[in-house]
Amino acid sequence: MREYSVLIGGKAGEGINTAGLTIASLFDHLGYRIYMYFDYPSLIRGGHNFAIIRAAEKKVGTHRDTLDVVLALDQNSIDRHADQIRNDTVVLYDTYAVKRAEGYGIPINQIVEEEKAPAITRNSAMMAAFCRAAGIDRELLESVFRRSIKEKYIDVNLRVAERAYGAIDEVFRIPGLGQTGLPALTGNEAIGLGLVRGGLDTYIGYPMTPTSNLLHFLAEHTRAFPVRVIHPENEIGVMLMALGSAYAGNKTAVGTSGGGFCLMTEGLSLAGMSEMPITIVEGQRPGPSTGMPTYTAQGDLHFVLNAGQGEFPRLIVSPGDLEEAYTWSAAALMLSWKYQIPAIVLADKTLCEGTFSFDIDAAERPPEASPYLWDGEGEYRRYALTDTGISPLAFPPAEGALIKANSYTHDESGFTTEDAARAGIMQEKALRKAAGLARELEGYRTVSVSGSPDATTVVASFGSQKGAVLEAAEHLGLKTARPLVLNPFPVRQWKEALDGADSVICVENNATGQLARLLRNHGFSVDETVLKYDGRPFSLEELTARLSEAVA
Amino acid sequence: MREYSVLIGGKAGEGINTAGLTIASLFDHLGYRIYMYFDYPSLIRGGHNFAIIRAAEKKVGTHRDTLDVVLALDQNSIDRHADQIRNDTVVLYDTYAVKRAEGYGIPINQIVEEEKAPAITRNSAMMAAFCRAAGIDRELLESVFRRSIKEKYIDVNLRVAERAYGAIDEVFRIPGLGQTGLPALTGNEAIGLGLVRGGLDTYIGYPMTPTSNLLHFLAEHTRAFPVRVIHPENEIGVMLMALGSAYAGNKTAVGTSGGGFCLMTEGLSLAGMSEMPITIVEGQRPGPSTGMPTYTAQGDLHFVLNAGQGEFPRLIVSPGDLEEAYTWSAAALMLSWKYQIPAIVLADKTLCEGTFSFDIDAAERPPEASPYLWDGEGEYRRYALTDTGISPLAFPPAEGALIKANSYTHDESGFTTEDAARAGIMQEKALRKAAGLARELEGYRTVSVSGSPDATTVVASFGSQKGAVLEAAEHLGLKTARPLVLNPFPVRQWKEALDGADSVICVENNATGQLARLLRNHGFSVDETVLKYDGRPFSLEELTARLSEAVA
Amino acid sequence: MNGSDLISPAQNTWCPGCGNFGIQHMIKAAIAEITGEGFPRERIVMVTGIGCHGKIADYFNINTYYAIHGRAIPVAAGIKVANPDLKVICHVGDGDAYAEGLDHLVFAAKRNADITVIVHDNRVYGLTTGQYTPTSPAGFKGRSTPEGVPEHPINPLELMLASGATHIARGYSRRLQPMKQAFLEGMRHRGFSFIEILQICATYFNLTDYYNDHVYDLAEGDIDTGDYESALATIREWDYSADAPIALGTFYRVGRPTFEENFPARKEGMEDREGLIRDFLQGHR
Amino acid sequence: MNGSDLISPAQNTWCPGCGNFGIQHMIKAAIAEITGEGFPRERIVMVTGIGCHGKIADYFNINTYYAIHGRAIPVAAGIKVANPDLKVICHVGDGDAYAEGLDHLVFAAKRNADITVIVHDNRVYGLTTGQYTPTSPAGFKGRSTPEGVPEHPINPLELMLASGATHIARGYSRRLQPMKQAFLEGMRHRGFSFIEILQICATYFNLTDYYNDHVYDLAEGDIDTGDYESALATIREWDYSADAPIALGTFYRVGRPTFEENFPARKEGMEDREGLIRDFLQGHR
Ligand SMILES: Cc1ncc(C[n+]2csc(CCOP(=O)(O)OP(=O)(O)O)c2C)c(N)n1
Ligand SMILES: Cc1ncc(C[n+]2csc(CCOP(=O)(O)OP(=O)(O)O)c2C)c(N)n1
Ligand code: SF4
Ligand code: SF4
Ligand SMILES: [Mg+2]
Ligand SMILES: [Mg+2]
Repeated sequence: MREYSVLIGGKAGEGINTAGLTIASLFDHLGYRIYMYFDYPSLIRGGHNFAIIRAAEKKVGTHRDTLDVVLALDQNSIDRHADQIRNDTVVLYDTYAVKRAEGYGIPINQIVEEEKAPAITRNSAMMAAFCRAAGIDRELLESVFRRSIKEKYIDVNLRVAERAYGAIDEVFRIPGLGQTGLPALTGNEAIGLGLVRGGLDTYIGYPMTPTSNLLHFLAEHTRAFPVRVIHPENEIGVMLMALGSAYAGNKTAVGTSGGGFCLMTEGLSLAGMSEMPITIVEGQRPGPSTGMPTYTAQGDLHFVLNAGQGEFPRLIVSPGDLEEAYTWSAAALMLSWKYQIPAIVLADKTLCEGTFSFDIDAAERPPEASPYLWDGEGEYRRYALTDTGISPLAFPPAEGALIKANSYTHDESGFTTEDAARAGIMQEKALRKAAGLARELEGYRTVSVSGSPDATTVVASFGSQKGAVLEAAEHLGLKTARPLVLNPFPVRQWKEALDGADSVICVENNATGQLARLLRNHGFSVDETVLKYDGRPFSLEELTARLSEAVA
Repeated sequence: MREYSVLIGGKAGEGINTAGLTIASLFDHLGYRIYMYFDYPSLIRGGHNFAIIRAAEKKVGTHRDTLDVVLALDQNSIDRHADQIRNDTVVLYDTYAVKRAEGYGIPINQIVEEEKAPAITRNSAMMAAFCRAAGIDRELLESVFRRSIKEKYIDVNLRVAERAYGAIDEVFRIPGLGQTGLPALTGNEAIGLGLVRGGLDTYIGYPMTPTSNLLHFLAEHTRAFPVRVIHPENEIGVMLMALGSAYAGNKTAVGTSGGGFCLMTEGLSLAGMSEMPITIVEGQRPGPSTGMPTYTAQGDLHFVLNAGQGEFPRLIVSPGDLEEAYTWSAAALMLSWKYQIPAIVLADKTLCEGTFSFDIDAAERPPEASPYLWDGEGEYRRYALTDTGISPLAFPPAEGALIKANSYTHDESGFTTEDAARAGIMQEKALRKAAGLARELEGYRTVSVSGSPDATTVVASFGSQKGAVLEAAEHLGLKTARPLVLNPFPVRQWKEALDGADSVICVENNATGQLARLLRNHGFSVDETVLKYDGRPFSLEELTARLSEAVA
Repeated sequence: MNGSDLISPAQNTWCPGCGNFGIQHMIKAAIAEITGEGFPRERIVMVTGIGCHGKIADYFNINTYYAIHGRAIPVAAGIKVANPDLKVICHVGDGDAYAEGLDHLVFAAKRNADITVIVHDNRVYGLTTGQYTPTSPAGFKGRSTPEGVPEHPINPLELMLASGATHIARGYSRRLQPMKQAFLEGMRHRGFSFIEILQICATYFNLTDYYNDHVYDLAEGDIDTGDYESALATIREWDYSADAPIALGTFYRVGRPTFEENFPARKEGMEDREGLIRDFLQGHR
Repeated sequence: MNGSDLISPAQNTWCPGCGNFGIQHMIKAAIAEITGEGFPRERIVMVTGIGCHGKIADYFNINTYYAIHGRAIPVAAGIKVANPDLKVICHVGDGDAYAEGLDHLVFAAKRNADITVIVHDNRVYGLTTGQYTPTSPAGFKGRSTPEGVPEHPINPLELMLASGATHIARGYSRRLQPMKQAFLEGMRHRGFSFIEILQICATYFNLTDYYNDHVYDLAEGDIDTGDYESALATIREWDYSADAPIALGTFYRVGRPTFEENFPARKEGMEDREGLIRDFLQGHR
């Protein structure tokens, strides 16, 4: 497979993310599928940011440690990545900001100064130098610039680019592949589109990395999509406002990370008792507590599985790439309405803020689950007992209907009760909904299997590990299995996935092996865990090495 | 075993709880061990309250369905308990409030009116009638009244009692046992005493059933014990104030139920990251959400096990009676300080609000764990790396020491870091603390075993199930095993407890078998669950029947 | 129409003498009046907190969301923004709205959410058996403060004025008709209306005599309800602790755009969601 | 003593031009002054929220608790009540203290907790890249409100006055010496002191020119700081949205017993805890 890995690095505020996306866009136009990992500390200016863009013939979902090209806007881009730079890595650097480097120096600062251009255009210069070095047409660069840069800044950027283009010669040539391109989106954007697809009316959020950009994305597109976006005082307000919104019939989602999710747990339990549909996007990051806000982790699995006092059914989906994020966010929203339960889209920084080529046609169609609506006949009872445990929904105003939602244990009409028998019956209603949801999910592919079908070692993972695990397992000839739904756990499909396996290795971005624990919960054994808990996702090389060790 | 079960029932506001406690006190003075179950809906006046006092020669911790005596201050006390009243049950009732009953009518209303006594004295009349019917000396009643009734009300109560005493003849005779009595306390009180024993400096709480009375108890006794009690604006304030208090060196505990615990989860995670010792009393009640506030459940086990984002060690203890509540609340507080971790005392309404004879001499001595304090030598580093993972503590003011607590991932000195390697090291520090705690707990009896040692069926339970399970298993010749510590789970001791068992039945007050799930987590199989999820604890008869069914 | 069919068959479990009865009676009368005028009953939603006050949800044959302690207000705001055609009344307690969830009250006022918040201010936690609340007077002996609360109470009306509430009123649970007027005014006010009712708690804090001695009704001209300073001066006459005359009536009332107006009604022609998404993706490369 | 040893070696990562530098500089100067006067440095504790402002915890060689978003104030109050000998300074953001955790701010004021709260009010969420906060002016285009915030800001000083704060002041991050004075006054005030700093956010909301044009220092006699009405009138001159003169200085200052005084110091002779418990049990039957 033809592929390239390009790193661009500089300081926060120097537009590294934008530059990375521009490079991704260039590759896209050349027919490559891309994945971009963006690494940044929690600060606004300074520090060291870098993006690694991996472009390949086929879909990829992880970065490599070994780099083909390094574009260094600061010295850290060389120094901190020394072991990723091989002899044949093409290194371009700004001769002013970078003092110690081997490769091709570009007098970027000088160009920018001479052109009286703002400092932020340094990255345009670097991209132009990259294009020239990689044999990419300047017309393509220009057209990409014209799409991504605001009208009033375009000229100065092109001027600077032109100069930098001339400051270096072609070093190698990235060939076009002739494939049709695909839009590059972040996980947040794919989740947002999935929610829209599932019927989202209202999104309510309080900023928190890594889902702030989901809030921003939807807020920016309230004209493109029929969605209302609200940013209230805090996550408690978010969650409770969302439940009110759902009560009034709006399909509502919220987004946060672990710390904000803590504040939503009381509302989550209220959703459980009052049977209010709600979808929560939980983007994990390293904890405990504030932890490392801009880095990644999968440390909240059992928290979301068990959050909220008391026992109530919930759906938890765990997409591993954009297509799954799209499909399962839509599914989460729709199923939450069908079963009147909370649904959680469990993601993490790697997925939320990673950029991937998105192929909507490759995404599975989400199940078209619709809410059961009251037919208007007879007396309305919000919590009417049915075989499925699902009570028909009505929203105010509904003439003749009394719509009583309740956080207390209640009777069918929604009036408070403390009667022992009725309490038991209502708890069983909840259990029936859980069982029905589990049965319905049997009809979908909720466990994804790949790799060598006959391998006896299965690599299990969830969520954003997908990209790295799939490739590493392929290299090593192993089989992989991944639950797309974490709750209700797809026991039968997992059993099938494990058919013929005699050893299971869990790959996780946490310190205690939370997927392994979940599998053991359900009676499956796990032989080994390969864990990473330093806030960084596995690179392909690192995972391959760790896995081959584990297999040995 | 000689034993009696007495039910007293009436309306909320009629002092049923107090009357029950007075009856318990009478039995205590006669040398009986007592247990009292108090059942009341969430309202202030009216409705139906009842207390069942069980008095026996030996320690008991559960109520019976079959009653020896019924004291009915309202019609509900007869009607709702019809199937608990046998032919030989002695029924005393107020002839005014109760229209349909068989037994001994006492003209209580008339007496109270004639004596121009307040309505609340009706229960004093009923107790006097009970004493006479049961052959209990009026002197004993008077002395018990004098201890429990305020000086200024004593005369009118004695007048009323005197009249009621004369309104019935002796029906049977409860003999004195000649044993020394024991004080009757609630679980809340025993937990409070345990915390005091463990070194409590400050208790912070926001009212929530079933732990409000822990707040009240400690608030009332700030002169008897060196404890400061604070009731802030909400549970978030509670938890964060408590962490500040701990930072300044105060041994601090908080109390709540599931809904309030939700609001503490973000602070819990902060305790994890900043390594701040804190003890949380979580009194479970039926959820989800507001549920049935004054009833009981064990539905929050996995929530407390997994609450808070990220991964950090925690201690969870699960006492089953007062002696365990005392010992393990003290232990929780001390161990939380030794390991600088959050500790949770997981209780429920049955334990918190149940009244039991408390034998402090029968309580195991809590481990005398002390915090590691800084020796004042060299540079102070709040998160210094050690073999145990435990860093020596210092509190401001400490001359020459910089005491930096931090919610971010941090270095040894407490400065924020986002460095991958350091993040990993700090996560491993936390894992070492968890391992050390698990090792230390190996030295204590953390699994309690009882019943027939050779039985091959083991009844597993946790917390307040103790009383019912122990007796039921004894009847049925089964063995019982109960973890006193739920996390870190005492794997080795559990294995030993299960030695020779070929079937395990979990008895739980929840709908999904949460202990069973925890056991499976740790690789233990569970064959059957006996669950009750209607807000009521098992009675001895009910559990015996359900267990013998499960065994068959 | 006297509104008797508005009352549900659920058993009422408030204590005899509880001020909640008066509140219930008058909100019923107010609802009967607006429905009598043709406002459809099904367009009314009542949201409550948890506490004795919250039980009012069970007592009405009206759409209700019996929410959680301290968090009724964001639920109410969420309902209203989702469907601005609804009339949303929010019954909360003083522990509920002034302690547990104070921030939501302030923000509802700041945003001018078009909901009516009725605080059953009995100045005690009733349902949890008698602890002090933010409006309990200094020295109050509650179960968590057996030696008397040392703190000074807040004046919630003052706080609401500072938070941007556009309608501020106070009633007293034993003054029935003025309460009804207050409820009607609040429900008719476009924007956030805050109505605090001094509610008798017969069991844990019976201030009947105190209130009877101290309350007076604001008369026409006593106050300029459009004027901040005028409102504030009267609001500050009584500080919830010291002896002083206690004004009842409307203190403040101004017009301001509501929160819900920020979200224009749903767009037409946006049913084909997959189409919208594909359009978006088309424009995205 | 110039306080340079108060600054830690941690790398400072605020943006160039950020107003936090000025705040840092002046709190350092204020601390240097009180330690220079003999107040032991180890008796100072700084508690911070999460946001750009919170980074100040890392930048000081001082005891710190770098807490969580919105919840620094109860941590600070808990420290102070546990050890009233400590001087507790609490640095919070506007998103932090006015949105996420507003209730704690109000209650710290109500209780008169003897802590000094310094709000870095840049009127934007800095660290999460530029969303509106409760003090952003109407119309502010943040990342969550690309079409402009429709809500009116709160005036935090007004809210604090209504909440019972006993010391209220305002500074501006480019007026260094007055800021230092404000910090010193706040730290020396016995009781709750609230100091709001209008802080420049160079990246997301640079109001330097606006503030330079509008601020003025309160002069001796401009205001009677012991008088509520006088304070309020000046506080209300500027509503955080419309153009108006912006007063800097101390607005209000009164004496009131502090929260910590409610908890008498620990009793002597209570070391034998098991003995105390046995005594209690003895008396309990
Ligand atoms: C998060 C949470 N904390 C505590 C409680 C327990 N609780 C129920 S009602 C109540 C107090 C109610 O006081 P108030 O709001 O004044 O209502 P009132 O009973 O006086 O009408 C409390 C603390 C709860 N349900 N939820
Ligand atoms: C519970 C929670 N919600 C959200 C966040 C994300 N967060 C971190 S800082 C911040 C905003 C900070 O704004 P402000 O308090 O004004 O501080 P500034 O950065 O402007 O100094 C937010 C929302 C968080 N850390 N915790
Ligand atoms: S406790 Fe007070 S508020 Fe509650 S119902 Fe009784 S009188 Fe009313
Ligand atoms: S984003 Fe604003 S507040 Fe934050 S460091 Fe930069 S200039 Fe300062
Ligand atoms: Mg109240
Ligand atoms: Mg800010």
